[in-house]
Amino acid sequence: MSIELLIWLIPLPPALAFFLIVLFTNRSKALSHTVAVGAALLSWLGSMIVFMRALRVEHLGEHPFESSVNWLATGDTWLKVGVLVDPLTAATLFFVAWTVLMIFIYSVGYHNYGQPEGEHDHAGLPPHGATVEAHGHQHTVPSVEPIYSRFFAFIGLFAFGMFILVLSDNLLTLFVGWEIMGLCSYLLIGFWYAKTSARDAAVKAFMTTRVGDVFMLLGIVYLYSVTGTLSFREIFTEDILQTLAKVPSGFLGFSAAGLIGLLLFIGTVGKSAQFPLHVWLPDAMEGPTPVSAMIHAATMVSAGVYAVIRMFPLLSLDPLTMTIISFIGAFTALFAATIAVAQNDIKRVLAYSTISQLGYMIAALGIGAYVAAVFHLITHAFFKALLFLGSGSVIHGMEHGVLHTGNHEVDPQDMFNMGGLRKKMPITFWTFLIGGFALSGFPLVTAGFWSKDEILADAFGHGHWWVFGTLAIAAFLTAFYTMRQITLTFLGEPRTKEAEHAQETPWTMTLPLMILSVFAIGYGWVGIPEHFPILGGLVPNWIHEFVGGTLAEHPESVAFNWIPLLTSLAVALGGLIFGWLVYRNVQTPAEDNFQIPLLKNKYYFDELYDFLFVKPAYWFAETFVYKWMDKGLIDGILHVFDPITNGIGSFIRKYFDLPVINQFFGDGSAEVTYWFGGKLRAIQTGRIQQYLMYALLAFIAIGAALYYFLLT
Amino acid sequence: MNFIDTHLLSLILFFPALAALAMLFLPRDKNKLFRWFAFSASLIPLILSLVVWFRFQPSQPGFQFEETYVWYEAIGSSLHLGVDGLSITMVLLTTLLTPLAILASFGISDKVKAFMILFLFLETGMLGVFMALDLLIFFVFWEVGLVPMYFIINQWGSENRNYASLKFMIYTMGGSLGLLLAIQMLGVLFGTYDLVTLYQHWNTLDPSAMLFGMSVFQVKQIAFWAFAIAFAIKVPVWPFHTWLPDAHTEAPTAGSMLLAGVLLKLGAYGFLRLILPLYPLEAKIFAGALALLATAAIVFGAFASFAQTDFKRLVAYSSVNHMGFVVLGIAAAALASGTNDATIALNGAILQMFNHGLSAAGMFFLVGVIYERTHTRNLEEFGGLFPLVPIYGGILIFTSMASLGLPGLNGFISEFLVVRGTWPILTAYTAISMLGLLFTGAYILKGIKKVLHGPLNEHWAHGEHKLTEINAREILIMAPLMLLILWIGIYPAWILDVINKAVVMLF
Amino acid sequence: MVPLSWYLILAAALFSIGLFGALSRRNAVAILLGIELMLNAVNINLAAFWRYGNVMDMAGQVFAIIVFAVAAAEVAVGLALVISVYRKRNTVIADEIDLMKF
Amino acid sequence: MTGEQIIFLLVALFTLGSGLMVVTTGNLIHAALWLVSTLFGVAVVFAILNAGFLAVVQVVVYIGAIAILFIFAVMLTRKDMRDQGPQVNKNWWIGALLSVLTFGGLYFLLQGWNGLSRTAADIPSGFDAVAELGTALVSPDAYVLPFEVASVLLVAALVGAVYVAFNRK
Repeated sequence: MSIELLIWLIPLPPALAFFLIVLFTNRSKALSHTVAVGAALLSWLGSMIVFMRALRVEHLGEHPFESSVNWLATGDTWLKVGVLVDPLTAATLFFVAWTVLMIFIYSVGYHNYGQPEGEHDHAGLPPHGATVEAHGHQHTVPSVEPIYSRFFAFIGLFAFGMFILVLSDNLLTLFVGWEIMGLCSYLLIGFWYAKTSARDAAVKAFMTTRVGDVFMLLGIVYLYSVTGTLSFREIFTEDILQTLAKVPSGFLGFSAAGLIGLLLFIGTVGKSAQFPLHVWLPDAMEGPTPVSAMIHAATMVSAGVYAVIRMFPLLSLDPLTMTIISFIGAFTALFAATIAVAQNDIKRVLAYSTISQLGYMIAALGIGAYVAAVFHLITHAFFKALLFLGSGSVIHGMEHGVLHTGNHEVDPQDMFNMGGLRKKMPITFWTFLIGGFALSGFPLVTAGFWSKDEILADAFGHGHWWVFGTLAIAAFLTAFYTMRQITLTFLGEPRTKEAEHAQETPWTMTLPLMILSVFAIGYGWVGIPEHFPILGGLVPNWIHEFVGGTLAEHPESVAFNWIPLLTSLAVALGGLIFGWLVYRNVQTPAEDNFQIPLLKNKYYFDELYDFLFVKPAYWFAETFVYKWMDKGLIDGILHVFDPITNGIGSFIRKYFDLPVINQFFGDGSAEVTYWFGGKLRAIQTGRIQQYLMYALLAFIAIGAALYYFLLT
Repeated sequence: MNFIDTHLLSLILFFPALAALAMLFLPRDKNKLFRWFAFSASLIPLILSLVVWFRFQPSQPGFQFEETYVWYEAIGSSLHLGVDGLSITMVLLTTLLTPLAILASFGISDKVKAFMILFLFLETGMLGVFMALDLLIFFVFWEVGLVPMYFIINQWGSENRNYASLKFMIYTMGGSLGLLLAIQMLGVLFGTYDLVTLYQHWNTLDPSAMLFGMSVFQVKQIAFWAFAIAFAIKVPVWPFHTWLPDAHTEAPTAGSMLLAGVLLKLGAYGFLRLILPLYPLEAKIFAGALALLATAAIVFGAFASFAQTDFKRLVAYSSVNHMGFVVLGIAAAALASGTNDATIALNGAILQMFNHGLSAAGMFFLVGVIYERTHTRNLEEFGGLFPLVPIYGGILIFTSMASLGLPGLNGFISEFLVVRGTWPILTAYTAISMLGLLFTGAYILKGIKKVLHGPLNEHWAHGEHKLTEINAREILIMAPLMLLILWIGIYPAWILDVINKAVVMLF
Repeated sequence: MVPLSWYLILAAALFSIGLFGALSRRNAVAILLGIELMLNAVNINLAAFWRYGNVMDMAGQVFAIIVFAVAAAEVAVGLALVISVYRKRNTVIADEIDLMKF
Repeated sequence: MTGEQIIFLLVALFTLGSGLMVVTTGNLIHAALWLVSTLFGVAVVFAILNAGFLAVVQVVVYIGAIAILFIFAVMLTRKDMRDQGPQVNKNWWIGALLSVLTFGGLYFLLQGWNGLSRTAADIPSGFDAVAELGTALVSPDAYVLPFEVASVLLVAALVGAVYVAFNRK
């Protein structure tokens, strides 16, 4: 099998799994998840083969694996679509395949989503509650979605979208995968669709990302119009890039490249939940936990960053665009971190931390730190997937406790209901700790440290002082809230009975956690800067060499400097210690000094958007467009024709038809005839001879008249 | 076989009408017979048009399968039929949707015979417009399609059907009036109604000549607007669109399917077949206005759809929104005819016509399915139906996503092409129309949200109101639509190639 | 030789007499008798015109023959009617058979 | 005044006189008999006109069949023969007036016609009027069609008469 064919085949198994499950195996739970995991395994296998092959190719950047087919006829030419594996793709494919596979396996363990199965949970039953018996109690649980298979179908499609996105050689199919994931996130966030909150979160996620998508579509279209191609390899040639940089766009002094870049970047803002389109991501926690991991770590939000990385040669052409990108990234990093500090829901903290970390990557790109962004994207994918799956494991364990006590008032996701779980769930604790330390950038041993450090070093090295400062503060906050989370969840003593009865989760859930934690530690070592004291040079800086090869000009690694390193060490360790100090004794939310309403309510963005966009949109649609314009104005004008024509009609009827036509001509002639008839009927005697006489008289008279008038 | 070979188009065109006449002689009150008879009668044109499709040579310029018969010699009108890449797709769409619509109306038990006869006549009317190469014939079929639809709405519609059918009829007739006059004018000027001849004569008219006491320029402008308004009403372009929600909402399911699936395409087809070739200059002058109206249709259509509480009305307004893209593409092509951008825009517009035919018909059918069971279209009365009807829900989401323009399904391809084509030509309008695209998502999601998602409305869960799952016949109707939606979405080249070649040769 | 006018005048006179009979007699049978006279008058004319016109053209005689046939038919049907009416209404007075009036 | 003219005048007077008796006599049997004599007079007129076949048919068909039929009819409706009321209706004078007017009108019209005093040409020798008539009646280029129609008429009359007069009791 040629490598190109294999690349084409990588995305297919999950898509096939989707159709198989939807069409055939949906009645069988075991078969469905087997199909899905099997598909993920196949894709993983293919990805690994491709990755290994890619490693062996020298100068993969110049000679990537590629293959394309005709897709859209456009006049004399065709828009081609195809696959491309260059170093960036290979690196992304690696982490995507791993995380996807882990999440799939984990999902099987997450079986029934922490709810016990009840006898009422049959397919087709409305999911509005089932009574189950577990641990000697009768429980009414918010019903388990009976269509278990659906979940695996959706995540299969989701994985398909991600593989498409990563492997595509052009913006259009990238966008296709992008949108397929959007659909899947919509379906999965709204997985428990019977819950109003889940339903609304799904719509919110879809609509918010669609705002970005619409701009991105414009960007694609603009790019396509100017260059006549959407293929990355064709766009990123010197000629086209130079033209793009020179052509003015006629919009606020942007060059064409700048405006295209900005439009594409807005798509990323939506997809990767950057400020100001970040509002959907925390709400997306309504979905099942594996989905949260899928969306937040492995696939969807990464896709946004991946797209920006992919388009980096184009984006970097316009300094203004780059400034905007770095500003938004840095701002989001800090902004989301501050919100995360005040959240009590274990998954929400992670959600905001995701936004914040994505801001890091975006900011890194904005300052031109290409490799650092890729590095952080990959490490983040691993440790954030680990954290999400770990939090899912925690929730799963907590729900076990909830079922044990039967007290459904207790929210199994609220960190203040936990505490002391390290003894109950040791594997979860240790893996979560690894993930959390990686997120915080715990020095030297965690992957997060190396990637984050590289971003800070880049920011410092290129003189972006304010970016450096902002990110450093954000890093401190990250370490702080991570420690807060770990402390509240695992350390101390159980604060509730439910926490006391929490249980370790089955192996299908813990195994992915362990595998991911290996990456959360080990993946950092592939990107240790060469000039790093002591460690530098022990392991080659593979990530820099490999991923850097994607770009035409191999990026220079920044010179080593102690200031960013020390800052990095300080903020990470400082945050962790400070977090532990503050929270080790906190027992209730009231004792938490960081529960500031402004942060707690996410700076009131939901309310603001509701007031600024949602309500006006409803008003505009319902009142202005429909009621006033369509029903009022247009139909109003139309309905004026009715009385006018009716008026003319009835006027003519009243003053002409009725008196003149009907009464005078119509009824009049009838009356005259009737009168004459009445007079004349006397001659109708019924006597044949009289008739004969009349006829004869008339004959003679007419004959005489004819003779008189004609013949004489 | 030779007869069939040489008379393919007229067979496709008149077979439904003949079948309808034959139906008159069927015994009374045999509803099952009527249904199957009409269904099988509508399959024949489908098979024949597939034959035409496969024998069609996309690379060959001009019209193919041409047939000419004497019709009205005294005024120079003949029954001239023919197809090119533009009309063949529309013919295929019509012959595909009609059997499905007939299959969809198997549930009708009232005056079945009349209903089926009207449907078959309707098919002839629609096909005639797409095949006609003679202006008068074009107009005749244009009107022929109108009458059955009026009765279908008026006799089998829901509560407000009188208002809706009258509005539909008067609106369309109002447009046809100018169209007829303009056609007459062309006929009087050149002594022929033959399109192929007119294409040549009309544009080589001496610009300094005086016609009817006016300059050629003025005459052409007047005729242009007469054509344009007639087609704009049919499409419909904002602000001529208000007949559409009423008619679509009140029509029976199958009626809505064809109304949205094919009848709207007649207007767009008119733009492509008559206005662009006959009035290139005028179209260029007024393209800006047309684009403005199209953008208004896209944006306001989306918003109005979003504002609905009636499921069917929501879908109806989505047609305004989607057809806006068709007109936008046409406007762009008119403004910059001959350029590659214009070709792409037209490709998109024509493909959008086809795609909208599939997805809108599907959507209306799905609304009909649920309406048949619940007897309500009010979104507020649904809610959480997904667990009751998982298959239906899946199909609804699939079709909705096609309508939304999800990449991977057909709607995206055509919308992308339209936007790509219009962007360099009408940048501002394209950018504004994105607002409509955004709200396309909003109303589609609103529909899904209100019908399938959320807490279950217990009313439909038990007893006599218990909602039943979509049945095999209904799945059979959706299956070809969904297959095509997916097929075009994944690999559009098979149809786009035909369209593209036609567009390159025509414009 | 007898001039043509004599025959014509004879026919006219016979016709007028028949006409008077048809118009004035009360008895339906008598009316039919008057009609017979009128038919004979016509026959005289036909024969006279044959004789005084082209003798080779037999049209006059042929039509006279046909008039015979018509007369026979007329009498047969007429008398049958009279008898039928007589059976039903017990009268043959024309004035009394006046059902078809206003 | 030639002999022929004298004969003609006598016959004419006889015919007209009989005709008058037909329409004026009170007794219907008498009227029918007077009709016979009128018809006989007409037959003589035919004979004078050299229309021998017509004369024979007149005697055979008219007198022999039609007149007899009348007499039967009169006898079948016999009750009225004994009616002593007037045999003419009360409008008889109008009838008389109209008859006179008709005769006057015809006479007046004849006066203005120039062919009135035409005399008959001699019958060509060897001309067989009866044979000619026969040929004319059955010849396809002459009068076979009217002849056939007449026969159909007779059949129809026959059937009709039977049907109308048929006594269903």
